[in-house]
Amino acid sequence: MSLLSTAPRLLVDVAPRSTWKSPWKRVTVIAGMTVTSFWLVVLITLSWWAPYKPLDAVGGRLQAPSWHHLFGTDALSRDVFTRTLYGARQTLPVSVGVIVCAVTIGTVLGSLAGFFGGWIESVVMRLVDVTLAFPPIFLAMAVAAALGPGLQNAFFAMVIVWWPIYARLIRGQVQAVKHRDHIQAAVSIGATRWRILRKHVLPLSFTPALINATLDLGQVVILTATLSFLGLGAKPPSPEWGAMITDGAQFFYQWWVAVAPGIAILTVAMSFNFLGDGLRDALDVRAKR
Amino acid sequence: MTSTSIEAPLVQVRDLVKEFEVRRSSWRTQATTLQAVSGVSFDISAGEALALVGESGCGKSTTARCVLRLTEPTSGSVRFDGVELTELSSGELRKARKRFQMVFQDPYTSLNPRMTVGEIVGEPLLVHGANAAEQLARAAELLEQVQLGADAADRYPHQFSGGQRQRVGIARALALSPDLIALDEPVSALDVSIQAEIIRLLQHLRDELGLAFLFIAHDLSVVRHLSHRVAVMYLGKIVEVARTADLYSRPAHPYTKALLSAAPIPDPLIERDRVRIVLTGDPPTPVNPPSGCRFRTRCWRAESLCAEVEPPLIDIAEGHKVACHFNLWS
Amino acid sequence: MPFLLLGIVTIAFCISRLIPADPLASIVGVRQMANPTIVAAARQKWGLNGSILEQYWVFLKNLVRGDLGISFRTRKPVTHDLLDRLPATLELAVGALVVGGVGGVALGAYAASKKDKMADHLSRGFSLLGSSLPVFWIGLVFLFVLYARLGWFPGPGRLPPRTKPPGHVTGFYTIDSLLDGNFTLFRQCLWRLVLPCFVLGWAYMGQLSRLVRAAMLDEINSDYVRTARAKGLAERLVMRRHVLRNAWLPTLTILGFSFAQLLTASVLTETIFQWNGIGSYAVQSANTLDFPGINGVSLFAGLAFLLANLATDVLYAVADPKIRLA
Amino acid sequence: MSDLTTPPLLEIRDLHVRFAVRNGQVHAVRGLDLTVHRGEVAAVVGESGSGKSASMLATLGLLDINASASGSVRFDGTELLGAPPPVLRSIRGGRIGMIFQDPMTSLNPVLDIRRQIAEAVITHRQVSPRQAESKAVELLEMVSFPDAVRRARSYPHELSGGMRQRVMIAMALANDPDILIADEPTTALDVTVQAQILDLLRSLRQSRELAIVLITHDLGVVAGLADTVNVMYAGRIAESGPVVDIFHRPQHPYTIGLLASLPRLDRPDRELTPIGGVPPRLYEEPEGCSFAPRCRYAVEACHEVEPPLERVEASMVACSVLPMRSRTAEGSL
Amino acid sequence: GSSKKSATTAAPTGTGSQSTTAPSGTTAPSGTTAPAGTNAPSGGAHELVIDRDMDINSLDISASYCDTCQIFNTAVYETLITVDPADPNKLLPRLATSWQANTDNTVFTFKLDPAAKFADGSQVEAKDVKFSWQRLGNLKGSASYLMAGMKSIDDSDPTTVVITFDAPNSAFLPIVAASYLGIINSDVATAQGATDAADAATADKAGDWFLAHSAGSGPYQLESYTQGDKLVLTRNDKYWGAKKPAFPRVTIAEVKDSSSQLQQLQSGDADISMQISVDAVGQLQGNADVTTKIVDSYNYVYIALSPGAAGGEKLQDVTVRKAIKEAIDYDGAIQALVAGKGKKQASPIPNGFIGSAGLPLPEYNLDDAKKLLSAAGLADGFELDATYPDANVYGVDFNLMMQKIQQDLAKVKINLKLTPIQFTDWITRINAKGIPVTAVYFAPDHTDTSQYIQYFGLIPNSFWAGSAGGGAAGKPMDNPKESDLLKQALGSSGDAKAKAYTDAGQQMIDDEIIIPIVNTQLVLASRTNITGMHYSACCNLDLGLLGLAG
Ligand SMILES: Nc1ncnc2c1ncn2[C@@H]1O[C@H](COP(=O)(O)OP(=O)(O)OP(=O)(O)O)[C@@H](O)[C@H]1O
Ligand SMILES: Nc1ncnc2c1ncn2[C@@H]1O[C@H](COP(=O)(O)OP(=O)(O)OP(=O)(O)O)[C@@H](O)[C@H]1O
Ligand SMILES: [Mg+2]
Ligand SMILES: [Mg+2]
Repeated sequence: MSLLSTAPRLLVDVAPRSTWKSPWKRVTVIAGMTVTSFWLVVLITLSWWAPYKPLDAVGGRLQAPSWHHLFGTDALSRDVFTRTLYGARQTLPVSVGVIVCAVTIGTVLGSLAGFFGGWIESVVMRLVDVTLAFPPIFLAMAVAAALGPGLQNAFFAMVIVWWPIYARLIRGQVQAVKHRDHIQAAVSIGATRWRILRKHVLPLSFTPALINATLDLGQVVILTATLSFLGLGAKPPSPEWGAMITDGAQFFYQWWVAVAPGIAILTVAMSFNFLGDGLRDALDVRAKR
Repeated sequence: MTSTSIEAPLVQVRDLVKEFEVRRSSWRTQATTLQAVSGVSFDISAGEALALVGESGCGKSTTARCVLRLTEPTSGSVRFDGVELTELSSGELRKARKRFQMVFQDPYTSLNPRMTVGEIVGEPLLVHGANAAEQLARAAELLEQVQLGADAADRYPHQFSGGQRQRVGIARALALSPDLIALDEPVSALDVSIQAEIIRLLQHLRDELGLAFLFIAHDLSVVRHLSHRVAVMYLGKIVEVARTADLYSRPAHPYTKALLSAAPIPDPLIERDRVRIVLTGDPPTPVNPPSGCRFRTRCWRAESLCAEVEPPLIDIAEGHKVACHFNLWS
Repeated sequence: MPFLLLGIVTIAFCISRLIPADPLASIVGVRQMANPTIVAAARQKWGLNGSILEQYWVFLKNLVRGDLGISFRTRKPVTHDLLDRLPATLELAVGALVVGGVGGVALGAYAASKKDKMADHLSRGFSLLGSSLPVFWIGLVFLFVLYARLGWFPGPGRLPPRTKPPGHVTGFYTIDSLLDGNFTLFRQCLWRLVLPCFVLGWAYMGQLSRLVRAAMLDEINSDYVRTARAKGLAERLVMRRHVLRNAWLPTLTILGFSFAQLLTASVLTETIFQWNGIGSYAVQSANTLDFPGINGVSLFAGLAFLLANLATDVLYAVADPKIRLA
Repeated sequence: MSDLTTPPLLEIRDLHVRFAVRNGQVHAVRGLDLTVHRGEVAAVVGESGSGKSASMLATLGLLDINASASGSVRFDGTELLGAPPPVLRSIRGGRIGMIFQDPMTSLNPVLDIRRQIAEAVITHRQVSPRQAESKAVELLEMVSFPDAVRRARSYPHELSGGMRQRVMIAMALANDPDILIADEPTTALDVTVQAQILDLLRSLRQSRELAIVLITHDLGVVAGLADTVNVMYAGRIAESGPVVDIFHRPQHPYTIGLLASLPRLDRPDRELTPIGGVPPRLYEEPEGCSFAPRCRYAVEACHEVEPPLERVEASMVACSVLPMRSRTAEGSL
Repeated sequence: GSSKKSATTAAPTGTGSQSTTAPSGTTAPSGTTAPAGTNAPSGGAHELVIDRDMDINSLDISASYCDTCQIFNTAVYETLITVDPADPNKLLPRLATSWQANTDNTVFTFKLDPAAKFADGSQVEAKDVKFSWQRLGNLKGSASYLMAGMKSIDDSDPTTVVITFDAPNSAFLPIVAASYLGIINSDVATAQGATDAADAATADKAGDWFLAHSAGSGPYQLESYTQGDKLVLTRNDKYWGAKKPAFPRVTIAEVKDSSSQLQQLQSGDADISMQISVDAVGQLQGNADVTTKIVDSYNYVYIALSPGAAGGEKLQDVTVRKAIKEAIDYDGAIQALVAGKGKKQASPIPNGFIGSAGLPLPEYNLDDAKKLLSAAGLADGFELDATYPDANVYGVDFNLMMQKIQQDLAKVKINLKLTPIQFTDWITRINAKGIPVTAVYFAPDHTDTSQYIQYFGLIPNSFWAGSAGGGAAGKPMDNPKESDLLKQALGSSGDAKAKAYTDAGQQMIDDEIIIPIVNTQLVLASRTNITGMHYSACCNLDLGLLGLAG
């Protein structure tokens, strides 16, 4: 219905956008960026300054936190703090990789489905529906179990879990963008469908996926840890955070073993959340739908 | 100006029908059909401006889109310069598109926000095989033509006002030097003070370039300034077609008359003394149109015949057609 | 929808058969795996002979009759096992849904009404915390602090260890204890639900409150809210009658999806809180390669997802007159 | 029609509205002066974004939370700006009714219309819900809502645009207000339906001695309904005066330009003269007259000093050049 | 036996017994024959709650094979003979009043106690014994091996059982004391579809029935079992034995982790917690309501080297295996894994079993290990696949253990690639192709040493002979001396038997296939008012002996 077509549009001539709405937003975005860069720096430079080696026995067994061992030591006398820092090398690349792959697959399939419709859409969306009907962890567990443990296989499992979300998102976006007049305009000048998809549809559909990807990064970090916690992720002795928590869970009264990796997950997940929120603001996309 | 020549008109539309499947809600699966355009026929000669007017939802845009085959018509024929458009393959159609272009109503959604104005205007050329240099030169030329200035090329749409954006849209439509441009309410989204600029630009283009226009509007006063002939649509059908001056001075269809009388005139002295025909009710929905004459439910002249027999569109004077059993001339 | 179920079942079946290990190992035990006659007999008995396609066909045929097979691990019909554990999981899930749903809506609405004030930031921070912490970690921390150290909350498990479960009517201990007229037991059961439900509901609460807040803010700026104010309505009424009622609609749409996430999280919560529900059944089935169990759980999860979606649709239809009367 | 000697019913003086946005603020209304008398139809016209809605919302305290208003708004002797919420609430919907541009989004989609109208009644009167509902049906009948009794339980989406606007009007008039503020009441409607609504407003105003503030950008509508016209430009009044004066003896270059750019049904051969240029950006504080950059008559001083609103003949005009003054005002159209 | 947990996620399970060689002084042991009176207070109305991470694979005694099953079987069924809790090498009468073996240990005769009655009041007769034992053998479950070599059972006299073996089997009397050889009421079981026929493995239909019912003569009866939740036993009010069961009801509650078990014990929610980890025990100090003791057990965890496994080629050289053995820091491992609460163990025969004494304990000798490796031309190190079950058994976390061993082996440049997998998967792999380095655990099924040679020795049909040789894909390893020694032992008794077992132990050390890492100790934790807490090698915890003080 074009009921509104005759209404003059509100010319929102606001100042050029560059920063975030509220001080809170600014604080969170800065916090997000700081923490993320902290982990990035840690990840890259760690080998040069880490207090200990992640696999070496140092100090005594299950020592409580002290100045020598900020977060104590574990049962094999390894420094928990050092291991937690090294954990970033496991978790972060995997999480980013999962999201990149999921977004790529989701974008390709979702945009094909949304743009061409017909049987392509049916097939893709059925696949999406079926995959989404599995609670993610069941699916990841099943896939990881089928492929065997290991971070690599957990990686595949998580990509399988995540791509449909993006496929659905992108498809929705593509369908929305598809009805914009500039697509019709592109058709009317005789552009091919590929060109339209590439130049006119995808660039406009991608923003929400990007924002979602940032927000989801935190969730992937958590799922990675979860799979490791269930024994389906990283193999020992790698200092993966979830695996460290599993170790720690056995030493319930030696609480420090599990605390540091938990905090690491928290900071990473939260900062990605902040970044995603900030990005959403910066790119000015509605939170909804 | 009107072409009454022997040669065939540029565009010949016959019995155009377009149906949409509408789903009532997401979880009920049965669909109903909605006939947005139900058997529309008209001609446009080369260089002629034909206006389609009518209330919201009467099928104007759909008609235009079907003519340009931006939507597939359900049935009917559209001949463009002797070529049956509805039968072209997609490849042929893409080539044929050079000759007919479209300008859209909403200057905000009709431009790709991620492309510069230069790219937008140059894209038609690119698609049809021009090289970069040609494209650049032509884009600059076109931007001058729509009075934007060539330096606009490097900027993005959001940096322009509505009127300026609409000029970009027009420049894009002109890029391939088409023979026909369909304009879907090109000024209705614009502020009054800016409307005039676009109307002037269009008038200018019409006279300078000799293009045929299919001009869609709901505002009768705008149409009057731009078109040679006017077709009035009501609920998917054309109820009256006539030369502009004829239609405004002597409307034959009660609906046309009501439409004219409802349009306010910005002059208090005149406006207060006008005799108005105020129609009752709203236009019915195309999902379930009235039998016989579709206007009869709101027509003050309707009789029982109107409910039974659909009035055909007949010539009542040279070039003046009306679809009414009891037209105002009789 | 039938297609979806078939898809789920098929994928579950495929995945379970993709697993490189031989499920017989869990049936015949390590000592007898080398004994071919025993292995063959067990294969026959548990329907693991024949090609994958044959097995799949048999599986489907049984499925149509509602027979999910016998669990390799518990040696009982999977349907029976699932139904047995369903009340535990539902009790937990409903509790979490209440915590997360009520908490999420309240928090979201509160945050929206205090937009950009300190209270807004705090409540958003709180909900964000919920979705940024791994459930299993929160569970451990809570158990350590609130149970082991402070003793404020009861420990894991559905019932105090020495208590007999209430008479079995529904399988929900809370309901059954009420039916028995045993209020002490009811209180105890409820009390034991608090920690796991909170742990499970927190992440959900975070997500929901965020959504509710966004939806509320959307609605607060909508034209009809302005109309309501223009009528002279008190702000309280505007919020309740106009804003919340509409913000509820977009919130509904994620409920179905969230339910699936609840199930996900319940796998971990049940493990941590020793809740003998479907989540722990899933983990155990996966760990022992109990094919019928794995398939059953997958089917259950898919079914739950579908039902949740259906329920969402129905709720939506009830709440939204546009759909109701269309 | 209106008695200009009695004290005005609504008097707005030097109203400023600012919206806080990401990087500063939008100064949307910049010292608006407006007077409405009892029983008078005062039109406010102006381009999109010129602050028409913002100023009326400020009057009723209905601005978004990122807005701040200053100045003075007196309604029947009461200062409304900064008034305590209960006072404002009793006036809103009680003595001032308001209808909005888009009748689709202005009605709550999940409540039926009878309830929404009844709500307006109950808020201001001690009546039972039942009474309120029958009153709602009465009101619907008053605005010629067809088949009001039966269709009172409809939901907004089941109604056409015109019907919805009637519901809005019924709601605004539920408590016999003194003023109806109509923010573009017909913009979203088809011409034939617009004619119906305008008819309705005309008859209501006659039967009830209702003052109407008619916000619109359609000068045709103004010509048919208004007694006085206030032309807004960039958050200020450019010119205000009796309707005939504005249309036939416009003084402000913007008014002149506006009228000259208007296509008219009755004058097909008239050349349209666009104003040219673009409206100013409201987050920049301009120096001098905000219309100066687009003004054909602007002199150097226009870019430096903001002209005050001064009486010129029957109108008030904010222009230091007054191009028409020297000429005969006759036949400017 | 090993890997009894048919397959579980395996949190710690602790079976074990009071060791003869290291009596750490458990509470006063009392068998059925032990003078009653002092420790026969009735539990009154008190219902006993035991916390345990259960690993039940079946409640059908003849099909069961798990640590918890041993507890259950012992409480519900009775064996003909039982082991003296104070001395695992001493046998005491139970259903049988007397027994004798012929000289070459091929024929055994048991006299049943005429007073013995099943819970339904019917007499325990020779036909029940025959039925139970034949069924155990024919069901082909994991415990069926206990009946290997049985030729016939004569039940012509209802009170006399005569069982004949193909070959000498001096281990049989201790085996009779194993919980799996408990006696089922054959009439009841047959009525439920049980059979002892040769085709019992497929024909027997009573498995499901046994999940909810029991048919034994023991002090308790099965009330209900909810997998993953609890196992509930009720008192057998008609128990025929001298020591009447003390508690009207015994609940074994599934409580997986050590910390919860500890909490519940502290709060009195549980009377006994069976798997409190050594790292948590400190929390109980100073709590007068709880009694804890750390005692020796026969349980141990070990790593196994399989030269025949795919990828295990480097291990074919016995010096390499020896080097690996010497490169492991046992004391460090015991410290890291169980906080020092464990012992080193020389051979697969656990400390305290006949044949374990006098064997050399493994030594950590890094230099020698390096030397051995250079001699083998592997001074630059190599890589080995170490796939092991992701389990935590007897308080030892395998992940931790393997990481420790990985750390140690890294010092001789051997790179262990660790892959924890699910138990089922592990079983599949070890049987199919073997695994170069893996970790497993073992608890005894009975008190005779023969089980260790049968399982670990490189003799025909031994599990490790096959797996170390590469599973089904390879060729079993063979050390004929061990077969001879086993035969010798089964055919003899007394010192000769002990000597044979010791020699076999030395052989197994020299094989360098099985490397025991730690012989774990157990935390015995119960409320102080619980009496009769003790562990036995054959049957874990004997519920019938428990009582309530005061
Ligand atoms: N894609 C579509 N699917 C379903 N119905 C459609 C679709 N496009 C248009 N319609 C319906 O077809 C009818 C005619 O629509 P159309 O857009 O052609 O009207 P219009 O005359 O251009 O109206 P307006 O002046 O509001 O632009 C309307 O009832 C509309 O709801
Ligand atoms: N909530 C808001 N936040 C920021 N700017 C706003 C807000 N509401 C309105 N504005 C700005 O205030 C200015 C005036 O808006 P207003 O709605 O009063 O214009 P109007 O004259 O009613 O226009 P229209 O004819 O389009 O309705 C516009 O520039 C608009 O962008
Ligand atoms: Mg249209
Ligand atoms: Mg407005």
